[in-house]
Formats: sequence, structure tokens, C-alpha cells
Amino acid sequence: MTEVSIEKLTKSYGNARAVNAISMKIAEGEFISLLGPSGCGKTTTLKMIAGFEDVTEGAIRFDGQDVVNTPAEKRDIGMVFQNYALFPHMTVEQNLAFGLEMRKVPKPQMRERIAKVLDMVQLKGYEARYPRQLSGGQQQRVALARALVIEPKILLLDEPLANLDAKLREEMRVFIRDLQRRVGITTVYVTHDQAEAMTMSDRVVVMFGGRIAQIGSPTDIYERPENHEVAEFVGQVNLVEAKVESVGEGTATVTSPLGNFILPTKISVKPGNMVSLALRPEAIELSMATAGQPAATVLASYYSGALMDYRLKLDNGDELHAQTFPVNRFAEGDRVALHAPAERFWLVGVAQ
Amino acid sequence: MTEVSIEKLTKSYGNARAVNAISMKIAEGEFISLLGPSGCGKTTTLKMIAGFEDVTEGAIRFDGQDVVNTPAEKRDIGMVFQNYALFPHMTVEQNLAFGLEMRKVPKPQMRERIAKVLDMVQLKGYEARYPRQLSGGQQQRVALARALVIEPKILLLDEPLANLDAKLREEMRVFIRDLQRRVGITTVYVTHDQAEAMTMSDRVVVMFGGRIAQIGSPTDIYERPENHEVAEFVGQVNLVEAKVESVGEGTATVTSPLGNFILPTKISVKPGNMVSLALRPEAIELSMATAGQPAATVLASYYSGALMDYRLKLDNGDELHAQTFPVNRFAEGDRVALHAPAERFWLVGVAQ
Amino acid sequence: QNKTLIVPTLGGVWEQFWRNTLAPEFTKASGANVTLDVGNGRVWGANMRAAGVANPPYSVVMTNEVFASSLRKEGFFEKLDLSKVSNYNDLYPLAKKTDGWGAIAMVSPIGLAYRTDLVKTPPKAWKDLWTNPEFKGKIGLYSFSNSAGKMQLMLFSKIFGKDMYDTEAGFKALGELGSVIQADFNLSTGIASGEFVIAPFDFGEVARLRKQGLPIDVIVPEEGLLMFDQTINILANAPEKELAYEYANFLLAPETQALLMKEFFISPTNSKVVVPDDLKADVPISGPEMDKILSWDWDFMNQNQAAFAETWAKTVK
Amino acid sequence: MSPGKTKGIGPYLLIAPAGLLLAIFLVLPYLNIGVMSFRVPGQGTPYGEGFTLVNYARFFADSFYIWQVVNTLWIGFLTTAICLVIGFPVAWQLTRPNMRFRGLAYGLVLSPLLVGIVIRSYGWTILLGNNGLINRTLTNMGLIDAPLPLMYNALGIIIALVHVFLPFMILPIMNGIQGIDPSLEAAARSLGASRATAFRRIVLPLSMPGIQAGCILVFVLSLSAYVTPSLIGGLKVKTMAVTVVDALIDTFQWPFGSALALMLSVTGAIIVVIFGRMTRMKWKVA
Amino acid sequence: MSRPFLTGYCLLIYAFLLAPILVVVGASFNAGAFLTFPPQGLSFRWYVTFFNNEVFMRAIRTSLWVAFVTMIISGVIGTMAALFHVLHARRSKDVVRIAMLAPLLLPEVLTAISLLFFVYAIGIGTQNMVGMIIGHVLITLPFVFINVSASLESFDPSWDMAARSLGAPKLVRFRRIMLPMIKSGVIGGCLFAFIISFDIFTISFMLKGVGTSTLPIQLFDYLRTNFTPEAAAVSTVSIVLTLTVVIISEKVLGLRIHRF
Ligand SMILES: Nc1ncnc2c1ncn2[C@@H]1O[C@H](COP(=O)(O)OP(=O)(O)OP(=O)(O)O)[C@@H](O)[C@H]1O
Ligand SMILES: Nc1ncnc2c1ncn2[C@@H]1O[C@H](COP(=O)(O)OP(=O)(O)OP(=O)(O)O)[C@@H](O)[C@H]1O
Ligand SMILES: [Mg+2]
Ligand SMILES: [Mg+2]
Repeated sequence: MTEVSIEKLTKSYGNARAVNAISMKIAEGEFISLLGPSGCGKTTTLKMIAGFEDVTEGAIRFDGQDVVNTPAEKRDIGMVFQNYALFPHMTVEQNLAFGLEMRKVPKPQMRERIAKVLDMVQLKGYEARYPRQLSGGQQQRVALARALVIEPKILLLDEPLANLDAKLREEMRVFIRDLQRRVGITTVYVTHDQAEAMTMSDRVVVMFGGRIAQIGSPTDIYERPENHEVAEFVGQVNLVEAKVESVGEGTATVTSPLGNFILPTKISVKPGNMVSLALRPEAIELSMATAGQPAATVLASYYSGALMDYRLKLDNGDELHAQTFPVNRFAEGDRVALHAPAERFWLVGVAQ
Repeated sequence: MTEVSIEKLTKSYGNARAVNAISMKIAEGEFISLLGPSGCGKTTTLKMIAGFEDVTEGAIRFDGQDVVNTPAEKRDIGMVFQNYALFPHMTVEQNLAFGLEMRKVPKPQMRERIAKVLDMVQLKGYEARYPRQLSGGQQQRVALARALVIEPKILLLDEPLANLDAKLREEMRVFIRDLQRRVGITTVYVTHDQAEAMTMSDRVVVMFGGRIAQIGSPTDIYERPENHEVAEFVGQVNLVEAKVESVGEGTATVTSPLGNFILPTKISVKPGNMVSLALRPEAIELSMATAGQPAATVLASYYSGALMDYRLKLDNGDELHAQTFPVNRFAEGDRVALHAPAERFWLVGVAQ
Repeated sequence: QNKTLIVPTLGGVWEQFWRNTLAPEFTKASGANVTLDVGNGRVWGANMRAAGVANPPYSVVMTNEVFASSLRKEGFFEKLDLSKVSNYNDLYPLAKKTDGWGAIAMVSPIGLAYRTDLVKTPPKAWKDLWTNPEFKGKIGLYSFSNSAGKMQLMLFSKIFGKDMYDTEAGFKALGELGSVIQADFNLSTGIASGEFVIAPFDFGEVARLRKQGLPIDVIVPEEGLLMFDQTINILANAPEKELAYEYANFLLAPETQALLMKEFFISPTNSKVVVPDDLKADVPISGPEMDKILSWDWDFMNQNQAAFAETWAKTVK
Repeated sequence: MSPGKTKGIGPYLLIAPAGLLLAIFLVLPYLNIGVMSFRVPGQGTPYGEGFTLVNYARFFADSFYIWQVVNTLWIGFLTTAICLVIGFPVAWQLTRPNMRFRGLAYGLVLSPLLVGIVIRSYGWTILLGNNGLINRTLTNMGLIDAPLPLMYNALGIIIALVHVFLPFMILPIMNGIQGIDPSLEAAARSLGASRATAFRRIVLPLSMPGIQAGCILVFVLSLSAYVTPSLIGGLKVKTMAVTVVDALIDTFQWPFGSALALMLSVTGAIIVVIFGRMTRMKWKVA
Repeated sequence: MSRPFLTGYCLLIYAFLLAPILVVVGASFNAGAFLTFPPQGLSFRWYVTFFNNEVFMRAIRTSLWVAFVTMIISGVIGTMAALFHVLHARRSKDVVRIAMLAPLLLPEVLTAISLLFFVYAIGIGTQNMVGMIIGHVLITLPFVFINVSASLESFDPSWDMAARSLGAPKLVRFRRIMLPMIKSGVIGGCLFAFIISFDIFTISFMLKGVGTSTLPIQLFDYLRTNFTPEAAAVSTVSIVLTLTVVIISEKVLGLRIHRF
């Protein structure tokens, strides 16, 4: 149960800043995800919180105490490393026992806890194996188990599920979330998987190039992205040209090929401005075209397991991407009608 | 342009068989994915094809030639290793150049090819970095680039995108697929990501515990899984109790809480048998309940970015999982009607 | 084309002197080239044994009598053809002890040296090592592996027992000597650094140390002197026998002996050499005084050295 | 490592040059020595007629020699242990990424080897001797009355051996440490291990290949060292190597010397094998 | 261990390593004619003497040459043997190791003597330096072997696999991938081989070619008779030379491998 607060945290490698003056406050027991493209500084941030990278500038506080000079082992953290960092000379069991030994957990209790966690990560029977005798995914699970078994105050997870299949991943998520809630561990979770970040986190931090682009709840991030980059990063997005007709109190009325809408606006617009309407592909529903509705032509359709992807062409030439369940299938060249509720649109500034 | 054929390939570690008598034929220029839970033997299979693991039993043929005794370096393969295996003492550029040097590609052409690939994996400007100065995802991309730049006859990719975010992943997929098609590289792709396997592959091989469970096109695998395990693995699946009413020529008529269907059957059933009806969550459409339709009560709903997940309870007490776009949202306790087309159901044998 | 004689020589200053002075002299006298081969009795012995009696790598060898005597037994050397060694007759009797099988070309008498600054009562006899408490724990000795070590044993046996064969007495005395510091070859370091203050030293060495500024002096003990000897031997199957004889004769010549005396403060073995006054201090033993040098039964020593070495190791502290 | 390679004669070509060299120039010459050790000791000749076990009997019958073996092993063991303890931190520091003056430090580590044995012993005599710098300083300061026995005993031998063998411990350990991923240490600390514990539980065991190599080298070298023990030990401490050398080249007891030498070598070899087995890296063996 | 403590500790060790050498270096600047410490006044006269001493200079040249040849031969075959030992030997591991260590386990004198008899038996004799160099290779081989073995233990086979997947033949893989990864072991082993060969006494003494001499022999003989500071000067010069070589190789080759 520790509150973590970060202030203007910066890490430079030579002239380049891997992490650039980021600030955030993570509440006790909160589950926060770091989301961002490869190389944006997620691992670096995590390592600074853990105490493995020197802080170039800024402060890190646990419960108000500056910990920049506290050695890693005194911070009571559990960490899953992106490259696992399993101890090659210890068996799976010894790897898990290590943290417990440091905490002087009595032997019988230790054995019990290890057995429980191993069971959860589905590696029962692998106790005596050395890391190099395990598959990639198995190693990753050992790394996860090793960090979880100590039930630390702060949990730092660096893409801990990247090498697992969907089923296992799902089960691991539940397991992590359960433990985290039960013990009340403040958790920072690094993932490249938007869906994972969305389903697991209390809040999501989106980073780009060492800076924080947005912090907010998953719904915030997904449905009210503060800028186009965030919107694009956390999901696919369609941009449709629109024209501002009139401006009201924090809202604007726009006309577009998809219809006319009154939308809240955070950017300053004037009547007559050309803007972009943003819309997620899965917000679009398709049906056979009937007259009087916004319509489009199917350019291409892809099947991807659970979903159908359509590339559509509006009559004004703009292209759209729609994603639906493969209940009704449309073929290339079909005319389809588009439906999308007004609240799924948002304005993203002047279209170039 | 090489045809790869594998026959009764087996790899034992002591008594345990990591790969157990698998056979398959990969056509020239085909793109095949190995899909399966962690530890099922994917990496081991790949390494045997590459020539890095001794074959305990069985044969591997490239274009009909047995290669079991051909050293790896003579097999003209490109491989991305699960742990990258970048050369730590070489810069990014030197890592990429290595394979080209082995092929005696002239300097100017080499430089050009490296620049092109680096551009594709979005690592322009990183030429002079050493692997240790890169983030996890960047390293993975270098590993990918290193295997691709040599344009080998056979490409073996072991979870090459596991550490990348969705956007980059998507772009890399297109890049890999493009190159693979253009050069006609026979490709074996290991992934834990079902969707990836589905979208990229000509055929998918599903493995469990060292054995092949099913080989088939993505649609085959997803929509006509040969058994329950495969079905479960490549996507979520609902099982509904049903009763066989009558049996026809390869078909059976069943009654179930979701309605009555005539379904093709591969398993032998007799009238009066209790069987399971399988159905994917996303095949279910929900609407407000009206009389006369199969209906259920919403137990819980989760929001996960693009999708809504519902846990539903049928009136007979069975639970179902449905996945829809968040167009209509239902709350806990709502009564909903269920729709699902008959062709999305399949029979999976006697329910226990 | 000139012939070449391989001349085994000791290293360091010896080699330098041979290279710069003696070899050119010999070349001038004989017209033959000289190849110097640095080593010592052990190496030459090993080389000759390895090569075998029939094919020795050398024609002439000058080494300690202790090595020479066993090699002689093994048949490597021949009895000197005295007609070819005209200088043999001028040698002191001491130098002719080998019965014509070799001739001692150099003698470095060994006395008892002590640090003049660290010793209050200078010694007079070997016995003083036991009796003067000043020396307790500060005595240096040659180890048994050195030929001087073997002589020490025979000397002490003679002093404390019936004769040199009474080694029981000798060892008993050695045991009573208490702690001594042994060195295999180099005693100079120890005495220079003051690790011990008294030890057997050859006169030449003492002279050198004194010249280098070390406060050291050496006495001729009442019981007599030991010596490092260098016997010159001719190989029975020498590849260059004529030259070898020429060289042997050259070494024994008074002119050569004088040169060696000046350089190394050895006691000349050729009776025709006169020690000039300015060298008297550094070469105190010459002429009739050569009688003070005791001689030893090397056959006895060689036959029993295995047992003696073991007893020595167990006895000397 | 990678398979396909272990097949055929390929790998044996790697060991062939060393194997041949040792077979021709070590094993063959030593056959002679092996035979020699069964010869009848000679009188004034290297050996006499016929064969006998008397040389070995003489070794086993005399506690003087048995004790020498014990003594030699003990000195070897202590030297190795001390080298390990004082060498490891130096090796560790030399591999730190931000180490400055690495070249210089590396050179310093090697420096004891650069001074010939005689000169080096002279240096020690100046320092450790009864009349040496240390003893003189302490005496002048009035701290001691009689000189401390720093030389002419096992202590002096061990000091001098540690000094000259330290490089043989440090370099292999450095090689071992360089193979350790620093994130393993980080992982240990994230689990609550202090620097010291992480060092002890992670760095130390993972440097085992280097430690093993260093210990074997130092131990073997200590066993066969004879110049240092004879110069620094003033021949007061009997070690096997010194006795062997005496027997072989000073007193011409070739049969007995050969027997002693072979006993010493076999003992050393057995200890090396046992040590190798004890420190086998289980996690590397399939 | 905390950083300052570690640094302090290491400085102490370096002091220990240097102590007797400083004595020697100090003595070499002795103005007096005798090898004493502390020196009686400072001067370079013994260096001048040394550089003008043709015998020493020739011995140094011989030693350097022999050490160089020895280092190359030992370096190559010792590394090969280590490769076999770590990568290929299974059951023969112990045997290979003991065999490779044998030259150190056996007393150098005995090796020297038996080799001397052997070279005469096969007709090489000591007319040239072949016998001596063989002896030097025997003695230095274990050092290369042990050092290379130790660094090979931490070579990750997946690097080799990656290189093979890129089509690199065995020798190229060795030169471009493995050698850079084990270079500290190879350099360490070769340095040992060089330095030890430079310092070998007994083998050289017994087996040196007739009429030649190496520095340790010269020095040894010299010290028997001339205990002057010149000997210390010789040592000092060889330390300085080697230190320079090591520092330059650190700058040029980098003695540390950047793996992580
Ligand atoms: N050296 C070994 N000794 C014993 N078992 C091993 C060894 N290497 C791998 N295995 C086992 O073989 C099985 C297959 O391993 P493999 O690496 O092929 O799995 P995978 O399908 O690649 O899994 P993942 O998706 O987790 O990477 C695993 O159960 C693993 O534990
Ligand atoms: N030692 C280093 N020297 C220079 N740059 C570095 C170093 N380590 C990391 N970087 C750079 O810092 C940036 C941030 O790296 P970081 O590992 O934090 O990324 P990340 O967000 O974890 O990415 P990924 O998702 O790919 O793991 C990257 O651009 C990387 O190239
Ligand atoms: Mg990262
Ligand atoms: Mg795998």
C-alpha cells in the first residue's frame, strides 16, 4: 500500500532523452498501465521507479518519501523484466524462493506460497527445471511468478505476458488483477497491448517519445482521446471531413457526409472552418443501403477470425474503415448504409 | 522457393517428448503459422527445421532432399529467435550486414538493402547503436530486419512481433507478408496471437503438447475446428447442451435452448444422445428481449476498448459468453434476446 | 674456413669476460672461432647425458669437480694427453689431484665472511659459528645442493668428528647450529640485506661486494679453506679434440691465469703467476698458501649424496 | 552447443594439435620417467640395473615425505583460498563498465609476473626479512622487540606465492564475470537482496567457470612452485617440489626423484578432478 | 560491497601487488654500486649500463622472439583445445582438462630433463631453439587453455545459431562472433603465455640452443655474480614495456567485452 508520485522525471542518454520530464501520481493500490509505441521510454521509467537506472533529473516519492537515493532492494518492489532475468543457476523453485528467503519467510509457508503461485501460472511439475530447459512462454511465467510470489508493495511489470497465447494471457490477467486487488499492490504495468491496458487498468498513461500524452481512465483514453495521436495509438480511427456550421457553448454543429451532429469541442473553431470528425471503425454499423441514409461502397473486406474488416469509400471519395462481426457479410462493390451514434464522434481539429 | 516436408519429426528431452511425431508439408512460398499454447513445441520444431536441435527421430526434407545432416548454415534459412540473439558486439548496421556479407553482396547494394529494411522496421537513425542501447521492441525489430534483409529461401519466425504495439505490429505484418510474397519465401511463423496467425497465414498448424491437432486454412481452423480443444484455443467458445432428435446423412437434428438446428456431424450420434453445441461469443447478437425468442439475463458486462463482453445466463441455468460492439449497451439484469445463424454452430461430441 | 669451438662458460660477468677478452685472445692464438654456450655443470651434464657418450655436443667442459667426477665415471672424458697440455706441469699439486684426467683451471677459495658493521667480534675459525652467540640465528650456509654445501658437511664432519667421513658428527653439529638461512647459490643478497651476518664466501665474491661498498670482510679460518674449483676436461669423443686441447692449454697458461685473477680474484693454479701487490688484499691465497685449501673425496660424496641430502633436509633448520 | 557439429571428426581436429603435442613431447618423454621411477637407485650413475618398487616404498615408509605432501597441499590450498578471496573483488571491479584506468589496473595485476623470480624475491627480502623494511620500521617505532617471522617460513612462502599467482586468479574470474547479465543482479535486488547478498547468491555462483579456472591454475602452480619456496622459505619449509628438484638435479637420485614427482603430480591431478566435480555447474549440464 | 569500500580494498591489493616491485624499481635508480633499498641517491647510471650491455640486449631480443612464437603457437592450439573441451567434450571432459594441465602438474625440471633426453633421442638436439620452444609451448599451453575455457563457458550458443542462420561457415563464425565474445579470455591467455614464456627459466636453461641465451638465464647468471642495480633496471624496463603494451591493448582492443 504505497502511493507513488513522480515529478519531472527525466533520463538522458547522452543528448537524447529517453524519458522527458514526466510527472504522475499513482494512488495506493492503483493499477496503472504505461502504453506507448516501442522505444517511448516505458522500460526506462519502470527501471527508474525500481531504482535500476540513475535518475538524470526529477523526483520519485513513495508515500511522500523521496526514494531517488534509496537502493532498489529497500524499495519493496516486485519487478518482471522485459527479458525475464531469470537466475540461470537456480531451478524454477529456487528462483521463486529467492525473494521469499530475502523476506525470511519460514520454510513451510514458503513452500506453500510457491506451490500456489506455480499452480496459478500453470507450471506445476516444473519446479526442478532450470530456466534454459523451459520454453519462452514458460520462462516468462516463471518471471511473473517470481515477482508476484513476494507480494510486494509495488509491482512493476514490463510486458509480462508478451509471449503467452490468448487463453493463458487472459487467465494471467485475472490472476494478476486478483492478487493485486487482494493484497492492495500499487501496480505499474507496461504493455504494448491496448486491449490489455484497457481491461486491466484503473488508469492508463499514454506516452510518446519520452513524454506523457494523456493520463486517464480507459474509457477516457479510448473514447475521449485528447489528441489525434493518442486516438490513433489506442485504436483505429477514421477521419471524415466536416464543416462547422455554428458554434455554441463548448459545442459546435457540423455537417459531414455521415450526417449532421452537435458535438462538444475542446478546440477553438469558427463557423465555416473545415474540421475532422473522428470515428472508430467498430462504431460503424453496416446494413444494406436504403435511400436517405449515408451510404458507401465496399472496396474490400478481410476476414480476421472473430471480425470482418471493411474498407469503404464514401461518395465524396473519402475512405473509411469499418469493423463488424461477421453476421452480415458484404461483398466488394456492395452498397452499404452507415450508422453511427453521435456520441461516438469527436472533433480533432482542422483537417489538413 | 523451397518446399519443406516434415515426417514423423520427434524431439525428446530425456523421457519427455517436446515434439512428438509431427508431419506436414509446406509448399513452395507458402506461409504457415504454428499456433499453440506455451510449451507445446513450436520453438523446438522451428529449431529442428533450422538445424539447431538434433532430431531425435523423423525426417526433414527441403525440396525432397533430406537435410537432417545438413548444417544450419547451408540451409539458406533466415530466423528470428524468440530471444533475438542479436550480436552484442556489433552495431545495428553490422548485425544486418552480417548475413549479406556471408552472401558476398557488394558493398553499395548492401548498404542500400540495409537502409531499406531499416526504414521498413522504422529504425532509421539507429544504425550505429549497439543492441544494449535499444529498447526491447527495437531489439526485436533489429532481429526481424536481420532475418529479412538476406531474403532467404526459408524464413523461420519465432514470435517476431511479441514485443511490439498494435500499430507497429500491423505494419510489420504487412511488411513481412509483402516481402514474403514478392520473394516467394517459404515461411514458418510461430505466434501465440491467434488473430495474427489467422490474418497472415495460408495455413495454420495448431499444436498441443508436441502433436499437431489440426492443419488447415484460417477459416477452417476457426470455423470448423476438428475438436473442442482447437476451437477453444483459437477463440472463445460457448457450449450449450442439446439433444439429438434424429440423425440424417452426415447431419443431425438437435434441439437446444437456443433453438432447433440441423447440423453436419463428424461424430457418430444416435437419436436421444445429449451433445454439446458450440458457438463463438461473437456469433451471438443481442437485442432487447421480445417474446418467442431464446432469451437470457445479463449477469455482467465488461468494456474492453472496441468491444463489449457479456456474461449471460440462459433460463436453464447454462452460462454463455457474448461479445458485441458497444452499439447497444445492456446493463446487469437486463433481459436480452439471442440471435445466431445456424451455420455458426457445430457439434462437439457428448457433453459430460 | 675456420673451425669453430663450442666453449661452455658460466654466465654473467664470466660470459662477458670470455666474450670480450678470452675468446678473442684464443681466436688470435689458434685461428679458430669460438661459440660461447652459457650454462653450468648441471646443464652441461644433462646435455651430455642426453646426447650420450658417443655424440657429445661439446669438446671441452670446465666445471666443478663434483660434476666432473661423476661424468668422468660415466665415461664422457678422456685421460689428458699431457703432451698437448704443456702448461700442465706448472700447476700446483692441488690442481693435479685428478690424476691426469683433468686439470683445475680456476680456484676460488672459500673462507668465512662477515659483516664488519654488524659483527663485533670477528670470527677466527669455523667453530666460531657454534661458539659466538652473536651469530645465533644470523648464519648463512650453502644448501646441500650446492657443491659448497657438500663441502660444508665434510668440513664439519672433519672438525667435529674423526674425519670427513664421520658425517654423523657433522650432521649432529649442523643440528646444533640452530636456525640458519640456506641459499642454493646466492648468499650475497642475504648478507647484503643483513638477513644474516656471517657465511661462507669465496674471496672473489667478497672482493666484488667490498668494491661495491658493502662493509664485509673474509677470514681464512684456522681449520682451513673450502674452494670452488673449475676442472677442465676433454670429451673422449670430442668433435674438435685438437682445438679442445689447445683451449685447455690456453686456459692454463700463465697469461690467461693472470687475466682471470685480475678479473675475478681467483687464485691462479699455474705456479708461474705472481700475485702483484695491489691484488694481494683481494687474492690472499696463492703460492704456498694454496695448501690451506682442503680437498675432498668426491667419490664418497657422490656415492652417498642421496642419503646425505635426506639427512640434511631433516637436520638443518 | 549446436548440434550437427558434434558429429564427425570435425571436433577432434580441434583437440588434435594439442593432443599430438602433449602425446609426443610430454607423454613419450615421460614414459622414460615412469620407467625410471621403478629403477634401482644408482651409485654415482643415474640408475642401476633392474627394476624395483623401492623408490615408492621409501616414499610411503617415511613420514618425512608424507608430511611434506600434506604440507605442500596445505600451502597450495591456503594460497588458492587467499588468492580467491583477495582476487575476486579486484576482478569484479575490473569488469565494472565505468571503471577508469582499466588498462593501467590490468597492467598492475599482471605486474608481479613481469619481474623475474630472483629479483622479485629480492624485493620481498627487502620488505619481509628479519632485517627488512617492515620489521625495521616496527622495531624503530618500538612496537616489537624481536623481528616478526615474516620470512623463512610458510607465511613468507604463502605471501610470495599469493603475490605472484594472483594474476592467474584474477584474469579467469574477470572472464567469468563478463558473462553475467547485469539485469540478473538487478532482478535479485528487486527481490529484496542487498548488494552483498546479490553478489553472494547471483554474481558469485555465476562466475563459477572463472573461479574454477582460477583456483585450478593457482593450486596446480602452488604445488609445483619451487623457486619461491626455496628462496623465500630459505629452505626451511620443505615442500614436495623443492625436494623433487633436489633429488633430480642436485643429488642425482633420478629413480627416487621421478617417483616423488609422479606421486606429487598424481595427487594434484586427483585433487583437480575432485574439485572440478564439486564445482560442476549443474545448470549448464543437460 | 559499497563502491568506496570496494575501491579502497582494491587499492590495498594493488599496493600489495606493487610493494616488492616498487622496491625493485626504487633500487634500480640507486646511485650506489650496490643493490640496496632504500637507494643511496638517485641516478640513471644503471640504465645506461644496461642499454650499453650488448649481452643483455641480445638476450632480450631472443626472449621476445621466443615468447612471441610461443604465444602464437600456444594461443592457437590452446584455444582450439579449449573449444573442444567446452563445446564438444562430454565424457572426456575430465581427461582433457587433466591432460591440458599436465605440463603444470608435472615438475618443470623433470619435464625439462625428459624433454632434453627426448629431443636428443629424436635427433633434434639442442643445436637450435626448437626444443626450447616446444618446452615453452608445453608450459604455456595450460594458461591459454584455462583462460579461454573460462570465457567460453559464458558464450551464449544462440549467438552462434544466429550466425549460422545467416549462413556463416564455421571459421567465419569463430572469427566474427565467437572470438570477439571470448576475446578477453584469449587475450588474457596469450598475455600469460607471452609473459610466462618470457620468464621461463628451467626449461630454457636445459633446452636452449647452444650459444643462445634468454633474458632470465642472463639475469640469473648475472645475479650470481653481480648484485648491482643493473638487474633491477632490467626488470624495471621490462615492467614498463609490458605495462605499455597492456595499456595500449586496452585502448586498441578493449579488454572488456560489452555483452550487455
Ligand atoms: N532443454 C530442455 N530440457 C527439457 N525440456 C525442454 C528443454 N527445452 C525445452 N523443453 C520443453 O519442451 C517443450 C517445448 O518447448 P518449446 O520451446 O518448443 O515450446 P514453445 O512452443 O516454443 O513454447 P513458447 O510459446 O512458450 O515459447 C516445453 O514444455 C519445454 O519445457
Ligand atoms: N543505453 C542506451 N543508450 C542510448 N539510448 C538508449 C539506451 N537505452 C535505451 N535507450 C533509448 O531510450 C529509449 C527508451 O527506451 P525504453 O527501453 O524505455 O523503451 P520502451 O518504451 O520500453 O520500448 P519497448 O516497448 O520497445 O520495450 C529508446 O529509444 C532507446 O533506444
Ligand atoms: Mg521496454
Ligand atoms: Mg517458443
